[in-house]
Amino acid sequence: MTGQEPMMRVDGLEAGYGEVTVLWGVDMEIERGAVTAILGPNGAGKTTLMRCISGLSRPKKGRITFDGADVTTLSPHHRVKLGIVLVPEGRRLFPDMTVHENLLMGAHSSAEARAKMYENLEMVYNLFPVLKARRRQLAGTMSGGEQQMLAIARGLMARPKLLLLDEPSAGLAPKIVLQIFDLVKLLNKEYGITIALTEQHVENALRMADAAYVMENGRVTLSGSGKELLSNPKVKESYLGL
Amino acid sequence: MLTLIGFEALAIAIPFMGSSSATSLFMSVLEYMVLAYSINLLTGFTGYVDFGHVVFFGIGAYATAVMVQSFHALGVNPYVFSIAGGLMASLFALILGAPILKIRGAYFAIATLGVSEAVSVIISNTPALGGSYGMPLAAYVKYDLTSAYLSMWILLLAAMAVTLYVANSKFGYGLRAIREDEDAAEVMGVNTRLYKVAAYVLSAFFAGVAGGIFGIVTAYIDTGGYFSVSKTVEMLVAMMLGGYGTLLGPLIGGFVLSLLEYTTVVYIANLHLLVFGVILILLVLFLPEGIVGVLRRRTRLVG
Amino acid sequence: MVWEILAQILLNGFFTGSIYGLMALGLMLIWGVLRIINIAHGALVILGAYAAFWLFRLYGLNPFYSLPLVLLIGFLLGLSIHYSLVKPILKAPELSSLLVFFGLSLVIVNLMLIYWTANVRGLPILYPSYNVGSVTVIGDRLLASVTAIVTTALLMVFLQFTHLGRSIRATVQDDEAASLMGVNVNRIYAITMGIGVLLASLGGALIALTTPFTPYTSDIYALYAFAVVVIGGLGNPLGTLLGGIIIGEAENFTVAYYSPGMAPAVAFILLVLVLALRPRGLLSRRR
Amino acid sequence: MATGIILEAKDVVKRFGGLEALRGVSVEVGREEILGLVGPNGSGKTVFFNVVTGVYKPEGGRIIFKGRDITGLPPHAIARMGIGRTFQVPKPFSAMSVRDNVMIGALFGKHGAKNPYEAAKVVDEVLELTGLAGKADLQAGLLNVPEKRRLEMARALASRPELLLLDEVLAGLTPTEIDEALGMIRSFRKELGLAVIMVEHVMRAVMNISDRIVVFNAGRKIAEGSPSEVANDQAVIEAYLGAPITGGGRE
Amino acid sequence: MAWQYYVNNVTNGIMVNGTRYYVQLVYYDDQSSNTQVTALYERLITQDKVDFLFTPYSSGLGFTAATVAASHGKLIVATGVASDTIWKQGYTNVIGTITPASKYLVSTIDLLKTYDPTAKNIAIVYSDDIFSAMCAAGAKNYSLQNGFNVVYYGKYPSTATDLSSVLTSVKATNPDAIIGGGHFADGVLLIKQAKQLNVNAKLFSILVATDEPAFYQSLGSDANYIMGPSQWEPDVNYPVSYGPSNQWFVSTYMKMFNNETPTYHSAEGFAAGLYLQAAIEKAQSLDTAKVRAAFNTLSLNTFFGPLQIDPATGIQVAHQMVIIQWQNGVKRTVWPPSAAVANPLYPKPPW
Repeated sequence: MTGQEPMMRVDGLEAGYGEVTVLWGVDMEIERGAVTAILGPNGAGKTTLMRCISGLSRPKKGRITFDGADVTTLSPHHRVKLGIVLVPEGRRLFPDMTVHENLLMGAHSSAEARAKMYENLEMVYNLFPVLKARRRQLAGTMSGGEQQMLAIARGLMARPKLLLLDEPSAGLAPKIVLQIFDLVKLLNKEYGITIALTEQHVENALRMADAAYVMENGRVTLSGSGKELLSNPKVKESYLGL
Repeated sequence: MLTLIGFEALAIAIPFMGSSSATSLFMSVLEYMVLAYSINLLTGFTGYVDFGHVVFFGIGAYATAVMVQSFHALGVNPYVFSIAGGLMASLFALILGAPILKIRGAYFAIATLGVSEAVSVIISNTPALGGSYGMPLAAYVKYDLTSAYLSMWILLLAAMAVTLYVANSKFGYGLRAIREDEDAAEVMGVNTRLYKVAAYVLSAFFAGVAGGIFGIVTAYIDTGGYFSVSKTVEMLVAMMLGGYGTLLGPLIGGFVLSLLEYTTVVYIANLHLLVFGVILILLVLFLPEGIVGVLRRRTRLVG
Repeated sequence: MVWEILAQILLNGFFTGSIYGLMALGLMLIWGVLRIINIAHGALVILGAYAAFWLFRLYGLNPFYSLPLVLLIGFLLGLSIHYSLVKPILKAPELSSLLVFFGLSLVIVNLMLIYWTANVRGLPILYPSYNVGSVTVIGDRLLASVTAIVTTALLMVFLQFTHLGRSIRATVQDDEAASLMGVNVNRIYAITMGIGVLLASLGGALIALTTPFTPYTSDIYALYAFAVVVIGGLGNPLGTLLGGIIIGEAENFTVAYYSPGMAPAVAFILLVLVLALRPRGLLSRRR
Repeated sequence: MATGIILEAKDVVKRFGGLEALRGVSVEVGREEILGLVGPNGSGKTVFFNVVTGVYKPEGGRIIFKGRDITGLPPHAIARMGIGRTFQVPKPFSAMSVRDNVMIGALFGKHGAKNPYEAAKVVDEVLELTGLAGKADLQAGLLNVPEKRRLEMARALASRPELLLLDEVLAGLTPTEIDEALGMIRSFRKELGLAVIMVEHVMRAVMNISDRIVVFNAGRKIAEGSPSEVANDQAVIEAYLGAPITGGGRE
Repeated sequence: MAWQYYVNNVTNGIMVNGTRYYVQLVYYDDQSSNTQVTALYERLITQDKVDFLFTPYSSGLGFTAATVAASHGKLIVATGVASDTIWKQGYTNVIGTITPASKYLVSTIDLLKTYDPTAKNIAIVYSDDIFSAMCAAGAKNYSLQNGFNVVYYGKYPSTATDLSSVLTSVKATNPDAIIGGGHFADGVLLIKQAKQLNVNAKLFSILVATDEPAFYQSLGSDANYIMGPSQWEPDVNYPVSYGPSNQWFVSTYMKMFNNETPTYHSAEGFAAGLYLQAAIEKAQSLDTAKVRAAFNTLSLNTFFGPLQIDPATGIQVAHQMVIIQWQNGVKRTVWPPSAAVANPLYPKPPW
């Protein structure tokens, strides 16, 4: 935003599963301190991009740099230590563990997170009182909204510098979706966490985002600030194919 | 193919050239081949790993022994009774098949192991089948290596013919579809349950007849010898070594493995199973497709 | 008299069963976490029995004193098995791991035969029996049983309350999510193999204490361990212990009230029945 | 073009534990019709396919195919009555050749051939139609994505279906490949006279090819009509773009 | 192997019609598998062209070996094969060296009858395999014939790792004697758990296991008082009219094999060779039929004890089991009186 080096840079990323290529040369920059929205219809490659950034998938080509360092080949547990934390699509909690245990899993991701474990727990429980009330409940038995809260809280326990949220509002009731959006704003503004998220609620996401990318068929087709894209009719087209 | 026919002609001629030592050696070569074909019909084509396949060998032997004891007075060649052994094994597979073939993957392997152990224990507690004493047959049958050898040849040719038929028939296509992806096969119209049971019944038959023939040759049957887990493993390794789900894999694998076993038993006694274990590990790590797979890949690269 | 025999048989079944349970714990752990069925488990158990036996025979060490050394050897052996055999086949089809471990089992058993012969080994009675009324409590078996229960409890505590234990559980539930939480999944697999073989050695040490053995005994323990895990289910050590006790009791009652010869069939019939009722495996509950 | 109804799903309900994946949906497909089935992730499209093909048994409702109630029949029986399908994630029999894959379709579908020799003609025809003839002897696992998608279709077509269910056959294809695939699907209808249901996310394509579109959201049918009707339906736009949620907020 | 040494170096071959024949042993590892046994015996007969055969060490495999030998008209001298049934199959070519299974436990019952006329109740527990089952059946018959009550008669699996409930049932019958067993591991287990469960009897006689030094090593002093039948013992003292003395055999064997004391299996092997040697010398021929005929009338007193077969079947009829007992850590022959070096300690005190 201010011309400084972006926190994360993705150059010419090609990736897929087996012989299936899903991303065809994606370039992207995630600015420090900003909220970046990654939009696009299902199957556009957003989740694959998130997996590559977090290290779950290995790209076939291209480079990913974080804070100036090349992280392309690092495994996920190394990236977590650097501060790249993904809250994956579908939440991916540990269903047979309690809420508290799920949070503890996040707390041991790095030496720093471990040192500040109790501080973090307090922060997270303040942020999500419902989790505190249910700390002994098995994660798998909670409602979708609560599970999403827990997934984000678990990610926060790892003290992220860059928090990646993959479809955080998928399958949730409108009221909960609003809460999630408020939360994203709060984490960004009050706690200064850089956030990149993929979303299906296009309008809300664009209103909130500092920058946005629209993907289609594994390529970035549009990019710009949230406001610019909000008024761009091509966004609607890319969804409905008109 | 020509060399193969030459080899077969040579092998068939062996009992008529008077060396019963060579005949008996080839008996065990044939045993390996037939058993590899037998387990190949199930495991090779459908991917269901049968860790208790020896149960059919054992049941075939026991059923044959009962037939021999009951009907030896008829004066027919006793090896004919081994067919009854095969049918009994098939019947058992038919009854067992429906419930056990619902079990998938490694659980199927463990369940079949459990079945073969349980059957073995039950037989050794059944006085009518000799119980702990086993069933000696020497009083009823003459030792007749030539008949045994010819029977094994007929059985091997039958197993090869059936495998050849299966490999090129609708049935075989269905089985291979099950191996690749059972759910997709079902959705594409393969009656997976029927097909699996049919393969099980068919493969049981060959193991059963082989058990019957060997029961007569060895003239004594007990659960220790005829239900041993290591026999199942020999079948699996022979099949794997040759290349599973192929037409010639069991032939090659059975041949190589039985000669290997014979050589180790005769020349490096006591080390034979150790050598087997090492081969098994190396095979999986470095040659998972077996000899036929490697040959096929070679030819593809060349062609 | 009838009641006293009944009590004695219940107790016999409990002791035997808890040893079965302990012996199967390592198999359950490796099965549950790595999704690998370690057919060589029985051979590893007997290897542990030999370790305890030789330390007693050569240095006069009571198996409980030599335990730390036996466990350490087991753990290191597990790690080396992981890096040499398991890692290359983690993503391979099930048949591969079944066959590799069968090969390993043949290698271990035959090496034991070559170096230590087929002679029966066993420790003399180290702890006396007690009489409670007319029921006899076998000292060695009581201690073994207590060890089994304590070990099961310790394993549960470890899995429940330590970060390493939680990481193992997390890896089972979702290995990708675990790696996103900073868990090095490969290391978890290696450690699990280590603990699994360590538990096998512990089972072996108790077998040395209670039962004579030879290298050939491996197969029997492998089969029993399968049956225990299938009946007790994956994922919970307590289930495994209970699975063992169920088999122990069923067997001992078969011996006393039906036919001793049929006893081994009981475990296998239970095994097949459980699988036939839950054909998609033990974790079919989820999805 | 719709000369009568070939498939009729009435009030289909499917639950997984507490989760209701289909909450009573009714869908009709005409003969030789191409029906687009769209909706966000998790709206129940693939579950619907699985219920129609017999993979799942529905808790409620009926599936009528060519006037016969096929609810609860095993998948292989339904396949043999003339319903073919592809899978969202291609499930080729990877170790087998392309020809053998198609062969399985030809052997086990409607009027399944008795043996591979009899089926060979159908197989050749289908390989030709789907442009896979040149790759017939290749191992299916070695195909690239567009080819795998085509193989999925070829396998289904070889079973001579009257109704073809296509589950995201365009996913991961480039625009050129998508156009090729659409041409192919049109030619299936023209030459083989079959009806098609397409589950698809590539909206441009669905809008382009479908005679009619049905929209699912959260296990319910929320809209139905011509492509242009559906595209201007407020409920559909909300389901896709997410309604601009206002008001409410946190307590 | 000791026998080969004896013939070739001590008696300087076997003289047959003025020609000296030397012995060459050919042997293979049978892997305890029936199908291997067929191939290996065929190999011995037709490829290695041996003149005479010995059986493998197992009753089950013995059937197979005997069948192969019969088909080639070869004599096979049985050693390690004890099941009576092998002599009921109509073979005439199988020469028994050792006491058959049905008589294994008979001398134990004689001993009991002699030392304790008041003893009435016998419990028989045995392992589930052909040899042990046959021993147990013989013991049961003989006990009943001699007026004992068989209060428990049951088998356990040969792979058993726990016999506590079997022994609990045995204990409830309050027997005077517990006899049976099977092989090594289960024999040790039987005694160990009998002590642990405080199962008492005045006499324990256990097959096979008791003979091994490992029996004492595994049980320590709990092995004391335990008896067991044996085909032969290093300390037996039979009058010898043919072949080497017992002392020669034991010391030669120990010289050849690392100072290991021979077990009765080794003695059986040597005795079988010696028996064959005597028959060949008597027949003055290597011809199978002539040697077989020589066996019919051969009656020997060897270091192994008396040897004589039933001419019709070939089963051994003269040789008898001795009974050993562990006394203060030493294995002593206590029965029959003709071979005994010590008196049995009877009754066994409670544990």
